Amino acid sequence: SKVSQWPLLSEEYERYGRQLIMPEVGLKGQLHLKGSSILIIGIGGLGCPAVAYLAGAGVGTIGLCDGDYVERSNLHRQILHNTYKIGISKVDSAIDYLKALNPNVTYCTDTPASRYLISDTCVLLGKPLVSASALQTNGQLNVFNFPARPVGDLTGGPCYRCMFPKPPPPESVLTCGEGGILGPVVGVMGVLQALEAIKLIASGNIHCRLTDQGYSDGERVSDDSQAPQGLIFSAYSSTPFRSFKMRRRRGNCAACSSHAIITRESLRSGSMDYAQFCGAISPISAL
Amino acid sequence: SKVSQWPLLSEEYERYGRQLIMPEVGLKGQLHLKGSSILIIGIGGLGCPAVAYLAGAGVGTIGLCDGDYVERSNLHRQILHNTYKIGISKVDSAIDYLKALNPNVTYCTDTPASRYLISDTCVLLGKPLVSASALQTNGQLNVFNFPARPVGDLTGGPCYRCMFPKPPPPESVLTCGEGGILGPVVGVMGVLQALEAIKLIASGNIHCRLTDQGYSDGERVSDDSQAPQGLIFSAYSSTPFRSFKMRRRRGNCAACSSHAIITRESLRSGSMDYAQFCGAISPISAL
Amino acid sequence: MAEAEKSEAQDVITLKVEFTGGLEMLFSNIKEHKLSLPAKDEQDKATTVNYLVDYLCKKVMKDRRKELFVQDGTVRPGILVLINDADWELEGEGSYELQPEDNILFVSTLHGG
Amino acid sequence: MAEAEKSEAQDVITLKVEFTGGLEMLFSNIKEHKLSLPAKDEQDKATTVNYLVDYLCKKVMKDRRKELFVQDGTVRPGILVLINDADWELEGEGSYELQPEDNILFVSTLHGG
Ligand SMILES: [Zn+2]
Ligand SMILES: [Zn+2]
Repeated sequence: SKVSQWPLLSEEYERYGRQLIMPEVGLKGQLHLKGSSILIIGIGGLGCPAVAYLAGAGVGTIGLCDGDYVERSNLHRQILHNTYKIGISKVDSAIDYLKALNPNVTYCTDTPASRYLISDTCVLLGKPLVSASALQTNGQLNVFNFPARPVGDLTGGPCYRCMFPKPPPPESVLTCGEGGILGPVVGVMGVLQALEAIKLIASGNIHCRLTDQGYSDGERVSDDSQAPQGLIFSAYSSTPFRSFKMRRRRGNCAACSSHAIITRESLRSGSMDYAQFCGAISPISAL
Repeated sequence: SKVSQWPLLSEEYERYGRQLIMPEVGLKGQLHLKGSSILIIGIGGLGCPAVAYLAGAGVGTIGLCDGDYVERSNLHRQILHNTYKIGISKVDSAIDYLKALNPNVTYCTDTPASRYLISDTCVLLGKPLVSASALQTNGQLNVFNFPARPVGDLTGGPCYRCMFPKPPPPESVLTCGEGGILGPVVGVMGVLQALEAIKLIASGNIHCRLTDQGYSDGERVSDDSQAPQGLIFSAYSSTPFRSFKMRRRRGNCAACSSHAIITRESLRSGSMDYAQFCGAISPISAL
Repeated sequence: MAEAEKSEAQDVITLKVEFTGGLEMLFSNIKEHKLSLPAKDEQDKATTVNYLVDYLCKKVMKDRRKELFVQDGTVRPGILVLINDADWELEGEGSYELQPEDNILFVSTLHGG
Repeated sequence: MAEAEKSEAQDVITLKVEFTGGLEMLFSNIKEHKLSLPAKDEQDKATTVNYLVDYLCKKVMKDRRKELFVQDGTVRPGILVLINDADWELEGEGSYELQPEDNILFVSTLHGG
C-alpha cells in the first residue's frame, strides 16, 4: 500500500484541529508532539490531570510510573481513577482511562523514584524536568534543566540539586496524608505541568543535540525574558499566583556542574543511596 | 432503623479525609459542600475539569447543562468525554464519568443559556456566579454577584452586566472553533472555577439570607483585602497570572441596581431577547 | 523601582501599556509597550487615560480596524481597562490622571470555553 | 508606590516580608509582615538579608522550633528565599543589602502531590 502524503491521519486533523490552527502549535508543533515521549512519575493528584491533557494533546509516547493502588481517599483529586478502580494499580487504572481518551498514543509503564534521582537522571540524559508539588492550599512549579545543556555548562538551566543541594530535614516534610490537600489546588499544578511540557515540545526548542560544534538547542533566545521561571501558588492569598526568576546552575552542583560527582556509573552501581540522603522520607511519599 | 450519630457515612470520611483534615474545610466545610448545589453551564473545556473536582470534593447536588454532543475535536481538552462517547450528549457522557468518580453526588440536567441570562438569573435568585472563559492561550476568571446581596444594594458584588453593560460587537468575538484553544489553558481555568466554588461553599460565607435586619451573609469581612478579585491568564506571558481588583456594582446596572429593568417577570415573559441583545453570537458559542 | 527612568522634569510620563486576551493583534502583536507621553495636554491639563486611548489609536495602532478598539469616544464594549491591576472604574475611568510608571492593561474579554 | 511611607531619613528601612508554603505556621500564621529595620547594623554596615533572617528568628518568630527556619547560620535546606520575586542567589544571597520597600518571600518547598 502507498505511503500517505499526509503527515497526520484524518482522524488526527479532526482531533487536534483546535490546537493545530494556533500559531503556537501548528502542524509543525503537532508533529513535535507526536514524535515526543514523556515520562509521568506518579499518577496521583498532579499526574492525573497532567497526563490527561498530554494524552489529549497527542504526545506520541507516554510512560506511566507509579507503584501505588487506587484508594478511596485518592478520588477527591485523582480524577482519572474512580470508585470501581479501588484496589487496582494506578498505572492500570490510568491506562484504561487514557486509551479511551486517545487511542493514538502509546502508553508504557515504569517504577517510581525520588525527586533527586529523577533530577539526576534528567541531567545525565539531557532531558528537561517539569516538576511540581502541592500540599494543603499551596502549589509550586519549576522547569529544571532547561535548556538541557551538558553537565559542566553553566548556561544550562538549573537542576533540582542546584536549587536544593541539601534535602530538607525529614521532620519539616509533610505529606498529603498528614497535611491534607485540596483537590483543585493539586489539579491546577498538574494541568500547568502539562501546559509547560506542551509549550516546550510544540516550540521545537526542546531538542538539545550534541553536534560537532557543541550542543545546539533550537532557536531558543537566551535573553533575560527567557530566563527560567518558577511559579508558586497559594489558593487563599490575595496574590494567588507569583512567578519568580529561578537561579542559575550552581558552580559546584553535585549533578550538573564540572564538579559533578553523580555519573551514569554511580547511578548504575547504586552507590548513591537516595533514601538515606533524604533521611526518613520514603521515595514515594516524597513525590 | 436508628438515625446515625455521624454526620457523614464512613465511606465519606475515607473519601474526603485529605480535605477534611484541613482547617479551610474541616467537618463543617464538608457538610456545607454536601448541603450545597451547583449548576455547571457547559460541559466543555471549562466544565469538564470543574465538575470533576466539584464532584470529587463532595458537592451534594450538581446540575449539568449542555445541549451539545461529543465530537472528536473536543477530546484534546474535554477530558471527561472519550473516543467511545463521540456522538453521545455531553451531559450523558459526563454523568457516566461522574457517577463512577463519586456515586454519593446527585446529578441533574438542564438546558444552556447565554452569559447575560445566566448572570441576570443569578442576581435575581441571589446566587454567586463563578465565571470563566478561555481562548487560544488566554483565560479569565471572575466571581460575580458575591456577596450576593439584593438588587439595589451597592455593597453586593458586581454582576456580569456591571462589568460589561453592553455586549461586544459580534465581529470582535472569536469562538474556540475559530481561534483555537490549548487544552491545558482552558483546563487550568476550569480547575480554578472549581477551587473558587469550593472556597466559597466550604467557608460557609456564601449563605445570604434575608433577615428582619436586612441581609446577612456570614462572617464575611468587607475590608479592602476581601474586595472581589478577577484573574487573567496568559500562557506565553512572562507574568502568566495577574490578579486584579474588580469594580463595584454599577449604580445604573440593568440587573442589580435600584434602576434595574430586568425582573423575574421580564425573564419569565421572555420580553428580554438575549440572542438579539448579543447580536449574531449564538448563546452556545458565546459560552 | 526604576526611579531613575522617571522624567517628570522634562514634562514626560513613561508608562507600561499592555494588551492581552487577543487585543495585542491590533497592536502589531506586541503585548508590552513602553510609552512616553507628555505630562500635560494642549489645554495644560494633566494627561488622562482618555488621552492615552486617543494616543494609542492615532500613534501606536497600525491596524485600520479602529472600531475594534474604540467606539463612541471610549474603549469599545468588551474591553476591560486595568490601572495598576485595578478596574479603571475604581480609579475614575477615562478621567484618571496618569502617574509616572503607571501600568495600564487593556484586556479583550474572551467568550470561549 | 507608597513613597510617603519610605523613611530613610530616620535610618529605618520598611520591608514587606512574606511566608508561604506552610512556613507561615512558624510565624503566628501571618503570611504578610510589614517590618521596619535599621538601615545600618551595629558595625555601621548596610543591613542585609542575613540580618533580616537573624532579626526574624529573634524578634518575630514565636515558635520555639527555630531549627525549622534556620540551620548552620542560614535558612534551612528546603526554604527558597525570593528577593523581589527573584531567587536570592541572583541578588547575592544573604549578603544582599536591603533596599526600602523590598519584598522578601520565604517559601517552604512542598513535597506532596
Ligand atoms: Zn545542578
Ligand atoms: Zn450589575
